[in-house]
Amino acid sequence: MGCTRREFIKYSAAMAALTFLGYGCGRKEAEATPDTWVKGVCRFCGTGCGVMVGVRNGKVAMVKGDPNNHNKGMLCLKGALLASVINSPDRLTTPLIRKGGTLVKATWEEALDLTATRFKQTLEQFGPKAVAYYGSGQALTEESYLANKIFKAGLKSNNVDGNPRLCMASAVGGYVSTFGKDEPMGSYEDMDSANCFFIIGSNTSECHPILFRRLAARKQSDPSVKIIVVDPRLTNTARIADLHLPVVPGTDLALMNAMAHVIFNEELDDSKFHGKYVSFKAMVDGKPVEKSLEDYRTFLADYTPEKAAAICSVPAESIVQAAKLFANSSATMSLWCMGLNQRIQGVWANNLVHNLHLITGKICKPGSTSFSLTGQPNACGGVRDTGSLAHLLPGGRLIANQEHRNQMEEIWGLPKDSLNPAPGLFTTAMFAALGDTVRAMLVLCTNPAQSLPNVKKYTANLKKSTKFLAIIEAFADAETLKYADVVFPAAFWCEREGVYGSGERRYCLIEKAVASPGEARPSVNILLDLATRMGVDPKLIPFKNSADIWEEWREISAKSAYNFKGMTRERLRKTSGLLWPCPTEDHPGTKIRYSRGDDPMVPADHPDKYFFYGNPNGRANVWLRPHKPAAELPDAEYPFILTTGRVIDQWHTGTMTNKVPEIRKAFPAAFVEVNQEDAKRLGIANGDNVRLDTRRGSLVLSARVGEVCRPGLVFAPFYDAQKLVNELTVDAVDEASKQPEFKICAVRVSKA
Amino acid sequence: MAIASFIIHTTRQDLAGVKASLSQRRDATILPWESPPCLVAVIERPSKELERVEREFKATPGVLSVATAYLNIEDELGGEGAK
Amino acid sequence: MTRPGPAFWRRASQTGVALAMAGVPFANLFGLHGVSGNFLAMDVFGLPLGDPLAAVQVLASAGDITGRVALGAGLALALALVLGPVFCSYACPYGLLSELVHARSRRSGHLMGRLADTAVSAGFRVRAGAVLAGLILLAVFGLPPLLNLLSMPAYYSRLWQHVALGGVLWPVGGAVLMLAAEWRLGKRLWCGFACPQSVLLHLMARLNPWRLRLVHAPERCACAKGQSRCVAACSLGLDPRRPETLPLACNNCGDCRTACLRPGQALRFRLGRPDAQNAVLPGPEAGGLDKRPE
Amino acid sequence: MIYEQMLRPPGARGEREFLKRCIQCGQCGQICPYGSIVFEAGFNPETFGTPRIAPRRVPCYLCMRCPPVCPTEALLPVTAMARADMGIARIDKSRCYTYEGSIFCKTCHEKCPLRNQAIVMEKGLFPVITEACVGCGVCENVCPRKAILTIPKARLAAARDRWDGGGA
Repeated sequence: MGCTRREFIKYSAAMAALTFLGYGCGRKEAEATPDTWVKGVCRFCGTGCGVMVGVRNGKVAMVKGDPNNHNKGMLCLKGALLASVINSPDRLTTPLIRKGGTLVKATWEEALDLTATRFKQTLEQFGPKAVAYYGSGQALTEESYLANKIFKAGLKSNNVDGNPRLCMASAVGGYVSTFGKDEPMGSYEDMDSANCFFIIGSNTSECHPILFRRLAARKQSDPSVKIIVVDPRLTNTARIADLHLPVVPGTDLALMNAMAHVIFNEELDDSKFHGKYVSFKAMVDGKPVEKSLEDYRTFLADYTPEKAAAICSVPAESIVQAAKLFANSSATMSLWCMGLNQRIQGVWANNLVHNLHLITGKICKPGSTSFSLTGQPNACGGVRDTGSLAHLLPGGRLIANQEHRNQMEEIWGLPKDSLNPAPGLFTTAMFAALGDTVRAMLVLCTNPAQSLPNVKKYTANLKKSTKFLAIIEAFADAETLKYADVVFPAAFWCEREGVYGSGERRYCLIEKAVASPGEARPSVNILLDLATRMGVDPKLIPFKNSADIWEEWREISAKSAYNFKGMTRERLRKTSGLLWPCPTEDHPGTKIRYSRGDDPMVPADHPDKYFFYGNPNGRANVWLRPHKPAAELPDAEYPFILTTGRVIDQWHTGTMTNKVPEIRKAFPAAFVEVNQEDAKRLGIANGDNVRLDTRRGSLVLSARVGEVCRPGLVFAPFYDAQKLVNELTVDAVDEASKQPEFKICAVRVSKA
Repeated sequence: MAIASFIIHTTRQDLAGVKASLSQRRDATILPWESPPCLVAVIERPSKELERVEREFKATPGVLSVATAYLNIEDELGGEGAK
Repeated sequence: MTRPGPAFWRRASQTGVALAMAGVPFANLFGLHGVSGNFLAMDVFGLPLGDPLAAVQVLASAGDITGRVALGAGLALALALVLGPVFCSYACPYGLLSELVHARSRRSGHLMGRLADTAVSAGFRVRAGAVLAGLILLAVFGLPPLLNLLSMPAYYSRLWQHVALGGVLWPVGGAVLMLAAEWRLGKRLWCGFACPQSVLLHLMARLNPWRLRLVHAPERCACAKGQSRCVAACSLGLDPRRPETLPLACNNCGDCRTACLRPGQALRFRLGRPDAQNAVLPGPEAGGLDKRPE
Repeated sequence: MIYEQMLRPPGARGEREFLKRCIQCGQCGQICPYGSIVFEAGFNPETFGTPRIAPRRVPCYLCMRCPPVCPTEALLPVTAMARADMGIARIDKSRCYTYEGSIFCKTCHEKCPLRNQAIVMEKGLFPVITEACVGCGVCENVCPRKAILTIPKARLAAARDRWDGGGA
């Protein structure tokens, strides 16, 4: 006890009085009243909170929440302090060219010419396979669409990938394999009517604080709301849970199969729903094969709660309880994020979440939905929907599918069968080939030299002289700058106009609020200039600005299930975001997909209430996915599991959040979280330096000892450029989604 | 016993003097404050006497005004509060 | 090249201690915690050492004391019990500075010469009185160890702590002023008339009749009349030939003995009682403690 | 101002007892790996040279290395964070972003060395400082709104000590 109760009251009494006096704060900070407020979207996570940017004297003075957006005026600290990011003195203001090993200032002409020449030479010498584009879930939709078109249609190179491959490729794989179409069917609004939350592999409280707040408020307003959290760490999310299952990392497939087992065993399944809307499938010899409900039940017979309990190292009763809570509630919402996606069984794990919803019929109803949270502000809208990945074409089309290629050729006005039919290189393959088969690369709005797994392996390629790397970047201290040959200074966030698409299919327009510093330009214009100089057919890129690109992309969307033709620029300007499908200008947007009456893509006279139109038979797939362990399991030499992630105030590689003094002060350096029992055994005290060794590298971090990590697990955040945790992570990828397994690798922990 | 806190306003010149005289009290914790010149007093007394304490504060030479900032009488209620 | 004499070794010891105490806070900054603390209390590889007066103050004020502090103070007192207040002459950095200042001032031809016995005993009375009064006040009012504020060696070591850890140490200004005054007057004022820390050490030494002491053999005195190398050598202005007042101020530094080595070796260190027969000292050939150097 | 009463290192006795025992040897500051402990400089002879922590500069991270090195046990030799007993932090709810209601901030909770004991997120929504708070000042240090103040234990616990407020 810090003090007695009476002392505590006395402190309170003193504090109450001191509060009136405005102790210690000196003056209240001068309330800078902005001249104008400009609507936009937060630059950080995939929640996509609406913001209002307060502009004063042509500078961003402050940022507050947009009361009309889903966040109802609420922001987390990162978002609220965005002004320090955009006004940072570390912004790039002129193009840079590497001369004699160092980056020196150059003119736009020099930088553009050099880049275009190098790309043209590479194309002539090595063909389209030797050029690549590495994009980002933080780029505007227009930027991603344009880059995708320039490379795939203009340069005939399918080497178009982006950091969403590291972030939600498995979620895409999960949605597509189960429902035939990508993106969640529900919206954030489901949180207000759900009675049970199944949160697996997501530390919502730190990574999506505003959604967590909504969820916590829901629980507070209705005590009958139950929260199940599956997470090997006792995160703040897990602390408000009614049931926390601290499973051994990488055992969630067994867990969810066991939950399905219990659901059938207890007759909690919705046979009316799965009898009508679900088909059962399994992969046999690499091909999908139809299965029956009986096959599924036979498959599940192997996953008794007791057996799963042994695998997951949680009590069997907890698994039964979780299954019952899930199935008995009136509306269940599942939330997951990198804990499921960044895994070599990422797609499968996603399938199994969908399975639970499909067998209980808790899907496509208010509050009942399987909802994948996303980490970047425009991964959904910008990259997934525009198909800016190596195997995709816009609107959910596949490169490998000739029909899809032909559709896009027609839309883009290209000769039939002129698109490159071979899917390009996905992220890790692309960087592995850099300097070898890939000779010229353009990186937009991301920091791969810090965010790639097993990063030393790839930075070795980035150092090669046989590669040419041009990057479009806003900040001078991004790790990737160390390897760039040409750097283009980009306009940041609300310095240009464009659309962000958040995790709930909501498209919002970020309006231009301020001018960009120095010679920085919008990335759209940089891409257009480069394309023109590279000799891309001018008819393919008849754009002047992002609004032109949006018009084209909007028209194209009408020819897919991602129809948002009704979202004109003017409408986006007026509203605080719209959810697609939104086929006409008077359509209000769609909260629930695949449901007659809600989803405009389901005909009003469709015989059934639900219609999973993404699949040819109109049914969603329940996949029989057996349990498989992670790529690298702990052994005698490396007995611990290392998992990586984020902390609340820092975001991703920290190039933005580290510009905020308050955040830099609170979260200066990376640390490693160690379980207290492990720490005791290893003689590690709080604050001690701890050495982490994996097969790929080693790192010394200061220890944070506590009960957060389960025994045998250590956690480290990846925001610190001085301590690249990704030098330790493993780069094994999911067979289907090609997403790397950041979340699990074997590590040795010792006192440094 | 109740616990209460008071803000006692004074002038810059009198601050030290008021602090000195209030510090004589055995029932009060005094926290001086420079800007605005005032003191915070945390008092532990039966609530019946608080009115008198406040008058005493007001009567202290150099004191301009006294305001109550916090009052907790939870412990006095004892069983009564529940009835 | 002659071998270094006793004066050299004493200077080496003083300088070594001063340098070590300056280095300790910086070593600590680099994670080396083998030695830490200052002259008020320190820890040398697990062995506590400390200012006995600081310990006594805590005892007087708080009524109890930890074993560690008692041991640290005890060790310091035990040293004084056997060898006299050699801390002052071999370790104290203020003593070093004061001696150096005194040496400069003497060459500048300032006031010098022997202090009267009365002055010596008055100096001691002032110091002892201050300590006694301080301790009584501390005990009665439960005051913090205020006499630490008068510890010159502590300020020396605290100065380096403050340099290493950041902060200001204004009393250093006081120490500088004191040194300036000593230079001006040519008298080691602080050590002779003010330092409360040395009082306990002197008292301790007096308690032990068998302590190390300086004895004078008048029959060997070789100085001409009116000339007294030993008195001139004593930076504290004592007369080593007069044993009555010596224990009140003498730090057993041995400067007088060194000065007397060449002319007659009338002064010697001796462990034991100042008995009458000791007035005639055994020569070195008879196995006296004092080995004749060179 | 408010720091007139000093935030003492972990394990410190009540202010009066602490001052009686502290002999200003500086060992607590020398062992501190974070530079959290500074020595009082002012002109008050009673407190001169005694160790204190200024949380807005560097707070105490509760590594608990200093209490055992104190030779006089002015700092009681406690090693458990929960027993550091330095003071208590209070949130000014009128300034706190989260209580204000437009920004969801919980940096204090995240950085609290006694996370989920000393600062809990009530219902997952609001940071609340409990009686388990030991007053290390980390939350005061990281609060982006400067809405937290650490009140030293000495301030109230030793209300009737003659040494209370002695530094005016």
